[in-house]
Formats: sequence, C-alpha cells, structure tokens
Amino acid sequence: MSDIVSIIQRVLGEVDLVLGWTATGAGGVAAPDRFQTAAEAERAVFNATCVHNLAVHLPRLKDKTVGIVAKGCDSRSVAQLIQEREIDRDRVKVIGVHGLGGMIDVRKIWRLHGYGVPVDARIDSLFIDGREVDRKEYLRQKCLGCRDTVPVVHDKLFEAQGPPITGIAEAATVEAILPGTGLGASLTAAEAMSAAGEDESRPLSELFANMNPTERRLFWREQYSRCIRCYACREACPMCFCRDVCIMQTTDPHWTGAGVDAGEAEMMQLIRVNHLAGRCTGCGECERACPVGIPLMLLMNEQNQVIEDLFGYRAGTDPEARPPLLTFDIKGDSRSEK
Amino acid sequence: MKFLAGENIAELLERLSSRSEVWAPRELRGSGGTVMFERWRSGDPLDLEHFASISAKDMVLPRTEKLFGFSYAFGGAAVGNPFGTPAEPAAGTPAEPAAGARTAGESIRITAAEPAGNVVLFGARACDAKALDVLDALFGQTEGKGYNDPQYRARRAGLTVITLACLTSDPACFCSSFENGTAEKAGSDLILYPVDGGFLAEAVTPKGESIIESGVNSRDKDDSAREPGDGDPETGEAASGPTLFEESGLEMPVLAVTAMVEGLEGLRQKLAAIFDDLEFWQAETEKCISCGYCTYACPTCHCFNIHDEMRGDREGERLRSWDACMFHLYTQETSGHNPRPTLAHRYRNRINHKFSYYPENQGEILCTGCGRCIRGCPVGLDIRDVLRQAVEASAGPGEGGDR
Amino acid sequence: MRIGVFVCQCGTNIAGTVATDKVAEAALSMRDVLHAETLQYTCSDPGQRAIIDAVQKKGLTRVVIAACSPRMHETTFRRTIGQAGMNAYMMEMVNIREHCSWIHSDIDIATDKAIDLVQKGVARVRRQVPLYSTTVPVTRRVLVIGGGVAGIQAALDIADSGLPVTLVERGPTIGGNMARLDKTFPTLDCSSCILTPRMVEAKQHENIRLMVNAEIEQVRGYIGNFEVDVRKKATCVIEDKCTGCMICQEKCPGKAPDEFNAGVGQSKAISIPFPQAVPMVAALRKEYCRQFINGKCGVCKKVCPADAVDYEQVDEITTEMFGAVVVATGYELYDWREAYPDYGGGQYPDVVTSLQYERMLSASGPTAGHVQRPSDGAEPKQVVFVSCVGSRDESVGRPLCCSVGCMYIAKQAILTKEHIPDSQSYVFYIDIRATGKGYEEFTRRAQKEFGAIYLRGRVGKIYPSNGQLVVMGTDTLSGGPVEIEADLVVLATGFSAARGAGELARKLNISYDQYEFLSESHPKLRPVETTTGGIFLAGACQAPKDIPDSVAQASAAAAKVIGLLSRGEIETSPMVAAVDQLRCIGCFKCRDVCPYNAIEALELRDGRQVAKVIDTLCQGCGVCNVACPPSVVSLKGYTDNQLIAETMELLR
Amino acid sequence: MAELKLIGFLCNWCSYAGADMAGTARMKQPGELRIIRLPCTGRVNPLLILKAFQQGADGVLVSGCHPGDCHYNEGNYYARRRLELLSRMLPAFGIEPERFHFTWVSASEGARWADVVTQFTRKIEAMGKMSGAEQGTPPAKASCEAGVGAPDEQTGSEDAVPA
Repeated sequence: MSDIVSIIQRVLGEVDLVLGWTATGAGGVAAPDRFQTAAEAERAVFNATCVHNLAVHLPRLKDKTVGIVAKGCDSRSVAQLIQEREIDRDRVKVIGVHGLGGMIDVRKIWRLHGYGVPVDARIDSLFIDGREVDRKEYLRQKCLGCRDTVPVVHDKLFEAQGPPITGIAEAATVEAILPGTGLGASLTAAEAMSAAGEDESRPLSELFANMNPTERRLFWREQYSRCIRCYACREACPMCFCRDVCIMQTTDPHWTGAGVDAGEAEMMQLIRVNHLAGRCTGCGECERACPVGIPLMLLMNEQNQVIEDLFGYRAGTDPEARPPLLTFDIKGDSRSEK
Repeated sequence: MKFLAGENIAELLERLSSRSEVWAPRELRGSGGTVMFERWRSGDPLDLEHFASISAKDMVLPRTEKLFGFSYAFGGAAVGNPFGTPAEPAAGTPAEPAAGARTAGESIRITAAEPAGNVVLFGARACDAKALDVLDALFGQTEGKGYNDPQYRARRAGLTVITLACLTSDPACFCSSFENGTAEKAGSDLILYPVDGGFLAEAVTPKGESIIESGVNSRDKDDSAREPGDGDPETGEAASGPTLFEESGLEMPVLAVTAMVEGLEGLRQKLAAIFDDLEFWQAETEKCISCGYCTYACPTCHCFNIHDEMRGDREGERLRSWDACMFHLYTQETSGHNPRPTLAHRYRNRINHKFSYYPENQGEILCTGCGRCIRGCPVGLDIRDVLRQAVEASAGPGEGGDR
Repeated sequence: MRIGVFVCQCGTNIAGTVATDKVAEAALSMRDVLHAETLQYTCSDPGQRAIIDAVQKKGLTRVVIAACSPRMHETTFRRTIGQAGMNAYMMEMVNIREHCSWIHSDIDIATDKAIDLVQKGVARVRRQVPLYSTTVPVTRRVLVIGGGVAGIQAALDIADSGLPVTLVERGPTIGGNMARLDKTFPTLDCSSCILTPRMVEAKQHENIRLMVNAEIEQVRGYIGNFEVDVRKKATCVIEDKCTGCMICQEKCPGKAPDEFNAGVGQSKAISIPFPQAVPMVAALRKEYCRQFINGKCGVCKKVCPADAVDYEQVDEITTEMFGAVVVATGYELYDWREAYPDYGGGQYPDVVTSLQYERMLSASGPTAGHVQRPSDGAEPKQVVFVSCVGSRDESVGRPLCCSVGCMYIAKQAILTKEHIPDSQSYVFYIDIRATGKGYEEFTRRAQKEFGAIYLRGRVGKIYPSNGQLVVMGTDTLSGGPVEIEADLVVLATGFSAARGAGELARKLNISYDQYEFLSESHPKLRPVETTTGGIFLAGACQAPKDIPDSVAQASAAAAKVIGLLSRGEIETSPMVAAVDQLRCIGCFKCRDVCPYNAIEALELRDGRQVAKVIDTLCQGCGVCNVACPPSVVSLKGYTDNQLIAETMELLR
Repeated sequence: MAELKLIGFLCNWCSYAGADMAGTARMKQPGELRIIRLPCTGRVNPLLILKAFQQGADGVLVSGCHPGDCHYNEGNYYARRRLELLSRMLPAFGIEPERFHFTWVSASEGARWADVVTQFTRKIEAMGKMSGAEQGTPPAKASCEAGVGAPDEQTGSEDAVPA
C-alpha cells in the first residue's frame, strides 16, 4: 500500500489535490478521501473495497487541478467527462489502477455477516472476521464481466497486481441461461420473478431477460413503487452534472412530478436512461447508491449494449470520439428503411 | 410480562390486519437485500433480523401525501347561441367580465384527502419509535404542543407501534449516546423482547395494553377474511383462535449497548463555536456527493415540500413530499440566490438542526442514533466522526471562540 | 388568461362530419376558455372580422382556431389576430378538416376527435408566450452558381435591377449545355445564335462579375447574409493577360479529351473549349500536360504572345458576402453505360448519346456539321433513335421522365434528314410527350415531313453485325418484334443532376432528392424557393426541364431575389431556439448538433461559458432542444411544456 | 371517446403535409390517432414518447421527412438514431416495441400516410390496450396516483386585456 501513497505524493507535486481513498470509512471499509499534502497522503490506501467512482467529484472541482486514482471502469468516466468538455484533460492527472482482480461487494458481506464485520479486502484475497474466504463469492456483480482492466486515460499507472480478471469473468459465467418460463401476463411482478426462477444463485439480469414486456412493466412498477425520490442515483452519477437544473425536478420543463408514485419514479428513471444514452460508462454508482435497492443497472446495461450493437460505441473509451447521438451517418445507420 | 410464542407472530399479524393496515420489515425482491417496512398481507415473509434501510417515519409523514385535490369548474354558457352567428351574450350568461377579472363562471373545487386509516407498525426498533416521539414535538401529537399538523396528527393517532427490542447491535448503532438507548420506550405502544422461543411483551400505552388484553386474543368480529369456523359474526361470539399472549415467568433479556459518542454534552454551544469555521465544514463534506440518502433514511428528518401537481389543465392535487436539506434546491431562492450555496453550508445546517436548533426549539435531539445514515452512505460518511471532530474543533484554541 | 375558440364549419367541409356546435360547446368547459363560437367560413372576411370583434369585445388574450390545416391558413390568422391587437403568435390552429372531417365519415368519431384536438390546442396556447420577429440588414449582392442558360438569365435579370451579381462557373466558359446544342426545338433556332449574345452580355454587364474555373468551397451565414468562400482553380493561365488567340492550343503537343464536344473528337491540354467561349481565355489541364506529367515541355509558355501562361499558379480562395443565392447548376447526361450492357455498354463506337450526336450535327462541332459515324467516318444512312435510356425505366432505378427526350429526338430526326437527305430515321419510343407550345406539331412534322418512322416499344438489344448494328426491339402497336439494321444508334439518355450537386446542396444546407436534383420548398406554390431562406433554384438542377422552362424559372428566381433584397432588411422567424442562460450548464451539446452553426459560446460575467443562439441563423428545427440535457435550450412555440401538455391532454 | 389512444408526432414539412394531402384526397382513416405537429422529427424528444406511453397511450407513431429530405437537412438523421435506440429499449422498459412506429412520409405521399395510419391502428387494435397501465401504485404509502401534470404557469403580461 505504500506504493499508492508514494504515487499520490509524487502527483501532489503537480496538482492542488488528489482524490483517493482512506481505510477509515464507516463500517471499517475504504472511503473516498482527498489529499492536499504529502502528510495527508500517508493515509491513502488502495484495496478491494475502494469501489467508489471518484470521477463524480471532478465536475465539482473544476476550479482546481486534480489528481485522481481511477480504476479501469472509473477511468472511462474520466474519459467521458473529457470528451464532453466537462473537465479539462490538462487539469486532471489520472493515476490509473492496473491489474485489479475485481472489487468486493461490501454490502453483500454486511448482509451475510453483519454490518461492520472486520473486512480485510486485499487485491488478491479476502478475510472476513479474520478468516480467509473465497473472494470470488463476494466480487461485485459488475466486476464479473469486466472489460476495462486497462485504464483508458492515465498519467501514471499503479500496478495493483491482482489475480487476472479474465479468469474471474470466466468463473462468473457458470450459470446457463434459463429457458423461457412462458409466464402469463396475469402474474404479479413478484410472481413473475418467482416463476422466472428467483433464487440467490441466479442474477436478477437473468430473471429480467426471461420476462416478457408486460411482466417487465409490472416488475418495474413494483421496483419503482419503493423509490423515495432521494435522487441519490443522480447525485452518485459522474455523468449527471446538470445538478440543480436537472429536469427531474424542474417544472419547466415539467417531465415528471415530484410526487412519490411508481409512474413518476418510472419517468424519472426514463429520463436518466435517456440522458445517459451514449454517455453511461456502466460504473454502477447509481445502483450502488440507491438506498432502496432498485436494480437500475438492468436498464443502463441494456442500453449500453444496444448502443454498442447499433453504433459500435462504448462511452468513455475514447476521449476524442464523437458520441453517437450527437452525430449521424447519412448512409451507414443500421436502421432499415421502413 | 406476557409471552408471545415466535410461531404465533403470523397469527398476531393476521388478527391485527383484520382491522388495520399492518406494516412490517421485509426483504424486497430484486433489491439486492434491501429491507424496508412494507404493507404486510397474509402470508408475506418478515425480516426481523436486518435493520430496515428506510425508517418508519413514512407512517406519519408519508414520502408523498395528498393534502387535497382541486379542480377548475366552469359555469360559462356558450356565447352566441345558436352557434354560427357571433352574437351578444345570451340571457343568463354573466356579463362580460371587467378587465383582469377571472374567466366568467370559473370556480375552484376542493376535495379533501381521504382520511388516514389505522395502521399497526410491527417490528420497529426503539430508535424508530423514539423518533416518532421526537417528531410529535414538532407536528403536535397532543393539543398545545407543536403546530398541530392535522394530517400528521390523524396518522399519528391511528398508529400503533409494536417495537422489537434490540439484543444485538451493529457498529453503526449509537442510540446509547442519547438518554435511554435500546431501553427507550417513548413512541412505542408495545415492546417485544426476544427470548427463547418467542417474545416477552410489555405494553407501554393503553393501545399496547389493548392488544395484549383483548384486541388480538381473539379474531376481530369484523374480520371479513375469516376462515369458516372462526366464529359467528352475527352473534359477536369470539372466534376460537388460540390465545396468543400467555403469562410467563421468563426473565427479561439483556439489551444491547451501542456505541457511544462522547462529549455531546453542551453540544449546542460547541456547534455554535465552530459555526463560522467553514473550512471545518468543507473538510467534513469533501467526500459527500449530496445524494440526500441520509435525510431520506433518517427517522427524524422531516423537512417537506409542498407542491401542486396538475393532471392536465383542469385538475390537480396539492401534495406534500419529503425534501432534503442536502439538496442545492432546498434553499434556492427564486432570484437564483442561494443562502446555503455549498455542501459545507448545507451540511452545517443539517448538523445544527439536529443537535442545536431542534433541541432548542422543541426540546428533543433530532437524532435517535439509528445509524441508517452511516450504514447506507454511498461514500462512507459517518455522522459520529463529524460530531467527534466538531467537539474537538470547538475545543481548539482560538477557533471561533467568541461565538 | 382569456381564451377564445373559433370552430370553422368551412361550409359543409367540416360541418358535414363534425358537429361544430358540440365542439364549441365542449370548448367552453375547457380551462380559461370564455368564448367559443362556430363560424361558417373563418378565413373569409366576415369570419376574420368575427374573430377581431370577439378579441376586442371579450378581451381575449389567446385564440384557438379549429379549422383547416395550419399549413393553409396559419399565416392568415396570425395576421388576423395581429389586426385585433394581439401578438400574432398567441394563436393556435388545430386541424379539424384535413386531419378530421375529410378522413372520417362517422360524426361521433370525428366530433370526439375535433374536441380532443381543440383541447390540445387550448393546452398549447395556454403555454404560449408572445413572440417577436427581429430584422437583419441584408447584403445587397447576389451569387449565381452555374453559368448555363438558367444562371445567365438569372444573373442578367438581377443585374438589370441594379444589384451586383457574381456568376460562378465551374468550367472554363459559361454557356452550359445549351452552348453545345446545334438547334433548339421546336423552332430549330440555332442554339449558339440565341445564346452567345446572352453570354457576351453577361460578360460585359457592369453589374456582373464572372468567375469561371471557380467552385463554391464553403457557405456560412443565412438569408440576407451568406458568407461564401469561392475557390478559383489554378488554370496556369493569367486570365487578364490571355487574349484568346488560341496559339497555345494550336502548338500544344498534349492530347486531351474534348469535353465540350462530349468526347467526340479531341482537344489539347491547354485549350479554349469552343470559339465562342466566354470568357475567351485558355485553361490548362494539368493531368494531360507534358509540363506537369514529364516536367518538360513548356511550349505554351514559349509561344504565348501575351506571356499569360504561369505554371506556378495556385488555387485562390476568395470570401464574399451575398444576400441571396441562385443555384443553377444544371444537369449532365445520365451515364448509361453500366446500366445497359444490352446496348453494348459503351463498347460499340456507333452507339452514341444524344449530346454526342448533337455535336456531330453542329456546324461548330468536330466534324463541322458533317455527320460521320465514329467507327469509320462513313455517313450513316439508317439512324435509330432509342428513347428513354435511363429515364422512365424502373429496372435501372430511374423512373423519372427526362422531359425533353421526345422533343430532341424529333429534332435530331429532322436534322438528320436535313443533313443526309437519303437517310432513314427510326425512333423507338414509349410515349411521345410533347406538351409545350408547338411541341406536338413538331413531333408530327418529324414523322410526316421528314419521314421518321416511330416504333412504340423498348429496345431489347443492340449488337454489331456485318459492320452495322442490329437494333432489336418490339413494336407494341403491330405486336411483333422488330429488328433494324442501323449505321448509327443514338440513345436519348436521361438527365442526371450535375456532378457534385449533392455536395453543393450540403454546403448550402438545402435538400435534394435521390437523384441529387435539388428540392424546391413546395412543389406547387414555392417552386423556385428552397427550404433554406435566401437560396433559390433555377433550371435543370431542380429537375429535368427544357430551355424555356429553365429560363422562366431563372427569371422567377431573379424576381424572388430582387424582391427579397429590395427591402434592405428582412424579418426572421421568431420561432427559434432560445437559451435560458441562468440555467445553461455549458455542455454545448446543442452546438454539436445544430445543423446551422447557430449556437455560439458566450462568457458570462462570472466566467461561465453558456450557449447563445444566433437568432438569425437558427431555423427552428429544435434538434438542440432535445440534445440539451436540462432542456434549457428551448424552441419557442414548441417548448417541452407545450408538447407535454398536448400529449397529456390527448391522454386524459 | 375512442377506445384506443394513439398519438402521432409529425414533422410539419413532410408528414404533416402528407397527412393534409391524404385529407384533401378524402382518404378515410381510422379515428383513433391524434396528431401533434412539430417542426421536425429532430424535435421529438424520446422522453415525449415515453411520457405518452406512461400516461396511457396504446401506441405512438412518429413520422418525418425521408432521409435526405429533411427541411432542416439533418434533423431526421438525429431522430433516426434517437428513435432507433428508443425502439430497441422499449422492451426493457416493459413496452412492446410494436406499439411504437417510426416512419417517413413525404408531403406527396398522402396515400402512404393513410396506409400507415390504417396499418398502425389495426396493429394496435390487434394488440389491445396496454396491459398493466391500469395498475397504479400500491395503495397507502403513496397516496397520490399519477399526479403528473403540466405546471400551471402564471399568465404573462400578454394576458392584460388590450385596451
């Protein structure tokens, strides 16, 4: 860990502050921190609980030169922010983390072992309450199919030397896709989920894939019915930099009301999905921040896949690229003439 | 103390739900293990092990509630009848309105919100129940106290709280920092203490007593969902269900003691001392992303917004919904000026409101130590650290000492 | 808010299917509507006066008119409520005729729909704010692109009105395709005799500046003020010095294709296209010049008595402002070779295009008017004309009619007989389209007086046999196959848009069709305007047409230009985008998508960069409104809230 | 009141004019569709379509100028991308993609417009009303049902009565 400290200390010579992590967050796991002096940087760590996408702070620190420790996935947010001219490449120093072996789902540990249980989440091993466990069991869902092991933009590289991520991705795809369930539209969303084979071992995305549109509609109604309109999904998103002029809350335009209603919460998420089209880097912070556990990434992942299929584009992989919805191709669009 | 067998919980809820809505903690499907207080219906599972992510203040201060509905009504008759020739107003049509007057014949109809029904909150914790007591101080559970919010009062009056006492805690809990901690009884009507095979039941209020004494020892007469053989509704004969609460000589279990935050005495003065130390507040909030989760999950945060929502141009509702002081828009003025322009300003207000202003105005600390804001914070911000550091900073030499 | 609703009966056009009184009655229950009435013909003078009366007596502040399509009468009623003292934009039309009464027969369905539409209109007008036009001064100079007959005509007409004109021609001379024609139908006037004086007039006109060998590089700006970069291509000849003596052409050893003569005959690397060229200035084509290919020759430079040859010359780009643009880029012949392998695909030298034949007939052509077939120079006795090659032919994807083929075949058949009295012409045709003045008579003359034999049918195949060509076709009138042995086959090839028309259209921000013919704003009522204000069309660049039509359209375009620029300043549409700068986050996605470069960055006093719409550039498409994440770029008249309200009302 | 609720967003220059032409030619069409006029399909916010579905539309039709024919040259190209993405996302939102149709109708294609409307209406008729739309929020907790609406803007100075 002294490695990350010295890298941060070196970068501090070039910037006003560095965004990184300290070990002493709530629950005894890493929490975001910022360092302005070499002494402060002594408390910097990097371990498998450094899940936060620190890029969310960059648009708020435009008046400063900022160093940022960025995992591969985080670096896509940085790249996307640069592409959208939201931040100036010259004013950001990226310490890219290379060679991660996937990050740990602390919430899962807490759920199974109690909040605040001592966790030693190293890059290559995991100890819960002093006992080593199989870290693959506790990897974050989003890390399982990681395609971003190499930071897109970086000025310095921090070699984390974790286990190869490809092995993890393979290990994760053990469950076969479930056959169609032939569900009738009369089922409630909960019933649909049960019938679709809801159990711990099956990721929600598979259940979702097995639902027909009506079932999904009911599924989302149920999911959205518990939305408390806290806007954490938006605030946690590095790409949601409209901040206080976000159209989820304005009356001009008045796309959605401020009431708590599944329909309005649905509209709110539709706005988010729409606004992040071609911009979402799939970091998953919205879903992680959601206090009521709405699986927001189901929609984001779907849209990211559709955009990749349609336009061959992945947001945040090229700071110079022209985003697909801000341009067009007279002839080359995949859409067939109707 | 009466004893309630663990296997009778479902029957208890069944009976309670015959005359009230019952809300109880449950893990939600597809939520990645989120536990929330949800409407309980027969057969629904319970999760009495995990702590609900969002507090129970929903019961008295819904996330959104309709204050009233309104619609624009029109009495204007057609002008120039029969249609086809423009003509002077027909007889009976109001005279042409004066310049600036309302549209002829327009009136607004108000429809009251439906009255709140009875609700039983099952499985709250002492910190949740205490929070209701804290809110009562503002919203006016009793005459002459608070500002007597009628909707709040109606909901509060119809609410029965069955609390589950805490024998264990987690590192985020810090209720013991305030008065009675896990032994707090305020706000609860009935407290269930986990013991071997079930719970010891302690009635705190007459509502709680009535549950033990009469209300649920037999099925309710008006239970429309009764099974055959449950008794004759016409005769009012008691249903032949089992007796749920039995006499017991079991000993009270030992309650958990949660983390303490030291140095909270005189916190008002200490916070006042660092009020102007904006650097302090900036340092405390630098990792905050102002998501507002802490305020929404908090059992005592109660700021709300009132807004009209139109459906079409003719009708709408006036709604009250939760707001959060961590949002930029919270104090945004129409002019564009915001007196609390930064996160640091807003967080300072949050802390001061909880530990200074509310105690000063309402006589209660606006925090019960439930720890939700700590457990769920996406960036791992711990309010206890802030309090500790505030205490420390206020003691520091020359730091805003003259405040 | 005080809204008046006027429901038009349009005689029985609307009232026949829509219960207009019910619609008016329903309107009175809509929010803020305090006046509703039906009118027999709202657009009539009494109808308009009724609106003005109601507005003034009732103090209406917004008006909804349920009548015909807003595309028909929106402007009319804007003027009406303007006369009533209201802002012209506080009016909304809903279409209960074309979109309702005329397409439904059930009165209940149509009436319900009409009420819904009025409700939608009320919701929309409630959210309308007054809009105000702005005016911009115009540049009183005109750009004409293309120096064919249409461009020349437009330039002359405009120049005659006193406006300075720059006439830009891509080739080395003006005159266009008409200069290559021998005679014109139906009068058989000598084409150059009538065109050359106009060319010279254009050259000499005090208000016309001629730029040949020049192309449009880039166009910025908007109606009234276009900023145009023109690339003057290097020709290695100093235009001012060249006297047109043609000695260089004579001495030049570099052979080059003769484009003016449509490939019939040969030209030189340095040449003047034809003796009547305007300007009479040589141009050097580097790709055929030995000096440039081998690095040694220099003959032309040596022989030039005026010292006008300059091998070092480079392209020059000049930038000028214009108030209006006339596009007259014309046509070229469809390249038939690939699509018609059965006609030899260009393999048989004696299968020629109509333009090649025109040059063969012309006294100023390479054969000095003696018709000689290309293969052996013999005079053809049997000439077969094949109509509609690359026209009216779905099988090659060109269903359009070239509109002049029938006529020029008749002309060429007549000329053939005149040139070779013992010749026989055959014409394979689909229909004879001769709709102009004297045209029908002309085609009759070709048959009756000049003995051309017309066969109704397509030609299936052309193949060589014994030094001749066999043309296999069908005669659908006699019902049998026909084979004709021909000495020469002339293909009446269709029209294509000039090469690069689409590219130019994109530079000009105007539309074009699948053939790259440029699109007029309205096929009936705005035939010379384009969809971009200040840009007009003349001649065959819009669609195939003959000389009189081209000239007429050129004069029409000229009239439009003169009318536009006579005002000195122009009013712009107020239905443009606007930015709420207080809420703009400065992401500039609006600028990324704007088709008109109508968005610029503005620095506020606090240093924030925000977007600003240049009103006069914005055309009001609203693409930016959708691209703007916080929707603070808003299209006036079509704001999010207006569209949301309309949607909501329809779904109540 | 028509049973099905169908909304059409049409660009002013091509499809609205095409619909006018169909009307002028008296081409009978089913009566469910309600048309909203916009300057360009480039002005069609995908959210508008989602809003319509969310508010109970059974089908949404968007029609604009053919590619290359846009009055604003490029608007429909942007729309093409935006709406193609939308239509592919609809199943994930729980909306049958067949309920949304995006097409091109020029000002001269009146017959085609009538055909588009008829086919689309028949298709939605066959699918029936959107299921699940009637199921609102679970009661009690959220007491306001579908309380969405446009704001009640204040009237501007224009509303002062002209003298």
